[in-house]
Amino acid sequence: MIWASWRRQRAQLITLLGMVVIGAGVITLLRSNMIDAINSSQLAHCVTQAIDECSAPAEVQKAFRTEWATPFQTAQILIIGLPALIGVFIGAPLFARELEQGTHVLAFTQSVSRTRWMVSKLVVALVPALIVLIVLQYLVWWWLTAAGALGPRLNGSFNPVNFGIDHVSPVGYALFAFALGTFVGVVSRRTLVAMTVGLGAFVVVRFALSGLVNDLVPAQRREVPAGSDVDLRQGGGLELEFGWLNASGQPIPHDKVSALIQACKSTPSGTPNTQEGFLACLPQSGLAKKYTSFIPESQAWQVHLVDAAIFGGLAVLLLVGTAWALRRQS
Amino acid sequence: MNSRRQPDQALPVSAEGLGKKYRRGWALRETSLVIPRNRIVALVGPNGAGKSTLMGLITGLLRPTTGEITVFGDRPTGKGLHPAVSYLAQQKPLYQQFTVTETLMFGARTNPTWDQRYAEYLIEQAAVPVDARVATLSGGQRTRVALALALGKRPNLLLLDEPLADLDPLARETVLRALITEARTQGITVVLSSHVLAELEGVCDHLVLLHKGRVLLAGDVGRLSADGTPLGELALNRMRQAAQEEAA
Amino acid sequence: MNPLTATAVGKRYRTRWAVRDCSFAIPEGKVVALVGPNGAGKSTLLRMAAGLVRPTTGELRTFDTPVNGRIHPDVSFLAQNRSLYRDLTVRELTRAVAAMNDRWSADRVREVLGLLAGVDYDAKVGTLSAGALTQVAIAMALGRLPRLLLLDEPLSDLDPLARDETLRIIMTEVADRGTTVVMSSHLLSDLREVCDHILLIDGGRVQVDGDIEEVLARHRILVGPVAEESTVEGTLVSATRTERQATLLLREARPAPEGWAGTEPDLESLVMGYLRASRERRSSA
Amino acid sequence: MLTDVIEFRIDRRSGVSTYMQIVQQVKQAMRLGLLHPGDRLPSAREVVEATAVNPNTVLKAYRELEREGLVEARRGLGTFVTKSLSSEATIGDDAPLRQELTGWMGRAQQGGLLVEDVDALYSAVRDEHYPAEERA
Repeated sequence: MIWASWRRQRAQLITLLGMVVIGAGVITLLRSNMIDAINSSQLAHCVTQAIDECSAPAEVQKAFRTEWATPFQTAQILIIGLPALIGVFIGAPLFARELEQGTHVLAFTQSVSRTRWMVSKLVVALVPALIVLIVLQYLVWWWLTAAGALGPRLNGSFNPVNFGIDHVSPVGYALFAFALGTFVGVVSRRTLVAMTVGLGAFVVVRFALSGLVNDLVPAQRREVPAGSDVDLRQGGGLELEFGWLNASGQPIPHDKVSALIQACKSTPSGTPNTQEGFLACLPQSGLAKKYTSFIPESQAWQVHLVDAAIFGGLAVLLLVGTAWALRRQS
Repeated sequence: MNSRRQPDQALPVSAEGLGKKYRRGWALRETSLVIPRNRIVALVGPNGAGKSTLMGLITGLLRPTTGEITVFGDRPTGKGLHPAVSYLAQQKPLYQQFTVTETLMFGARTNPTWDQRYAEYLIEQAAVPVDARVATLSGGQRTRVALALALGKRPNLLLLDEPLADLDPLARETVLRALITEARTQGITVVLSSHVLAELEGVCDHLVLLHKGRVLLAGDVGRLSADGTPLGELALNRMRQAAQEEAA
Repeated sequence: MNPLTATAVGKRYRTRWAVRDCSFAIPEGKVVALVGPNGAGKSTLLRMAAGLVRPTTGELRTFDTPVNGRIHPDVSFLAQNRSLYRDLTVRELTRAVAAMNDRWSADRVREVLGLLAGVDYDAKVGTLSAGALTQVAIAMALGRLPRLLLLDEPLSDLDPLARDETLRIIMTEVADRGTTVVMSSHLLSDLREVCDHILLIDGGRVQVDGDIEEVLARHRILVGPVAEESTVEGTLVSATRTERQATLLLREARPAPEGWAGTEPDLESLVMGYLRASRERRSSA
Repeated sequence: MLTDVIEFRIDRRSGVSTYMQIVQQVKQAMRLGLLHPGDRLPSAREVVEATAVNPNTVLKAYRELEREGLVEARRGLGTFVTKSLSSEATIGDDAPLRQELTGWMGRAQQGGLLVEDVDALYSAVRDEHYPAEERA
């Protein structure tokens, strides 16, 4: 049974293998070229250090970034797009093509159960796709890490693009896209419909649910007195909420806050206020404290896990739906 | 070219040394044959014998690799069907979402020689509801609509590729009878291919038997089976013989 | 134990009943001709027996086991569209189908494919002619060593030689293993030699069910003057009339009255008579 | 291994049922001395391989022949001819009755009789000599 599924998926699997081989070659080459470029421009120490501590001339840094922006973006888009491609080209046709051509009848009239048939097809299609995704994701990570602060990593883990290509998130998206493709395929019984509808639905759901994860991870809260000039978001992280509290610790509505801040920007006489005057004015107007709730950079892995769990859970539901639809398929 | 102006004087089909080669090999080889006027021709042979290729060459959908073919004295150009020829492909391609009336309208728009009255008459004869969608018609009815579309053009030569496949026995008989009536009364030459020789018995008066791209047997049925051998048996025996010769 | 029984089986697609209130029992070892007009529900019936379609009402049993969305291990089905993996070679297809079966006879498949004139094991299934495609599909069906063989239009799109070959393969199977065969076909001339049981359905209902010889013996074709049609006794199935002459197909006919010639119908005229009746019913409905 | 002694030819257009054709052809072969007692009739499978008819029909025909006491089915071995229908009068090309008929036929042909005439003449004379029930 596995052999039969493998034989039918052979062309796709060979394509995937080709992608990995080419991807690995290209990325390795790009990475070594990039390291050469970093060394020859004497930017090596800027890789590990924060941007303001990098002593290299600004124009050298800028030149490097400009030169490498496109390759970096391409690699990121590849990993962002790969789940969608898996859904469209592997998930959607998997059953739709059989139903469309009527070849499911062949399998359904042999002694294997429909469930076993489905599982073997799923496994043969999905496992190699996931392996390819993980390998490419790792290669891209390996390359981007070598660029460090000179590359897209500078934007932090919570940058939407960085988040989408890190940790287990791509696997979650791929599972979801794949399951969505198969489900739409079984329900519509049309390959082309499954491919287009599956892609559309994936894109919509992927972005609609991208914010959801932030509410599901415990955030940290930090408060500082209004007068102090401390940066609330130390070392990046994802800010979820920011606002002002009054003396009794109640949040103050945003429109009121902006009115009060506006008022403090000028002295009672109408001249622009000094920085000290401004800071002193704030507690007097009732703006006692600033607060923020955020997810620190160090907790990014939790966010990834929850994110993957959401999409993985949806994938499982869709696969159950696929199995159900196949069982009552005629 | 005199014959161009007077198609009535020329033979419906005349082929000389006709051959067609695809990448996979010869589909038709050194075929020389003549189809006389006002005949009902059975084009028979096993799958892959070259029946569809021959039809394609007659319609001009295919270009010959070797030899020459003329249809009413003209050489098929490959640019379109000869105005005097109608062709009904095996799948009976019709627009599923069209109603019967719309299908006839389509025929009228695409054929300069369209005879709407005649087409409507054929539909009426077939008792097909004119406002029904093609998709909802039965196999037999669909064939009748396709036939009306092909005949509405008022052809002198009608080519039918497996017109009776997937029809039930009664529908076969009815379609065949309608076809013969029209061919006889309108003086149309009909070439029809079929696997089922038994049903062509007594219908066709001319036989072309193809096998592996060659003509095994061609000619007037009365002459071919002068000893009263049924057409089907005649063809089957000849085909068996060819297969045996090949094996030997 | 009957290989196939149907009890009040019905199948509705949206608003249309493809099969309705269909009951019959196929005796073991018979070769059954499943005939009827286009759209009579023959394919639906076979697909239901193969577990591909669930009946809306009633129940189908194969070897006394209800068909419940799953084909019985002793049943093989040949689908009308032949449903084979066309991108595989014949050899690969054989291997793939073998892998999907618990019981499989590679020898049987090789034997059946060997009967084919020069089938190339390394040819892609999709490149085979329609005849070879059907024969490969039948070989796959026989590889399961079935005791009931369901064939949906096994002879359509076969040329005469291939039809003869195909029927020979099927009949050899019957001779060797006593397999029960149910086959739907429009080609009555080919069914006559090979079938011994007829199941004629129309509008999804069983019209005729029984041993062909017995069924034929129960019917009479009477030819006589139109004006004296009322003198004929028996159940009229259908009739064709010219100005003067009437040809009647009758069930349970009494001896022909004076002036009428009576003969036993052959299979073809019997089926045609019922099809004619069906068309009249439909056009009057 | 036994080789086939006779081969059945099924005429699909004769209107005679397949099983009757087999019965008649066996009897015919026995009359003409082509089948002798002890000969094995082709098995159902052999017939099927040659002519694509239903094996049940073949078996039914053999049962009918067995009922008439002409053949005998031996379990696992096949069906064997047990009786002889041929006689001195019918066997071989030089049987006296046959030679007489050959002579008659030659004269008929010389006399310009058509096939239909010969058939009509033959059946008329036959019907005079053989009662109707025997002919059926």
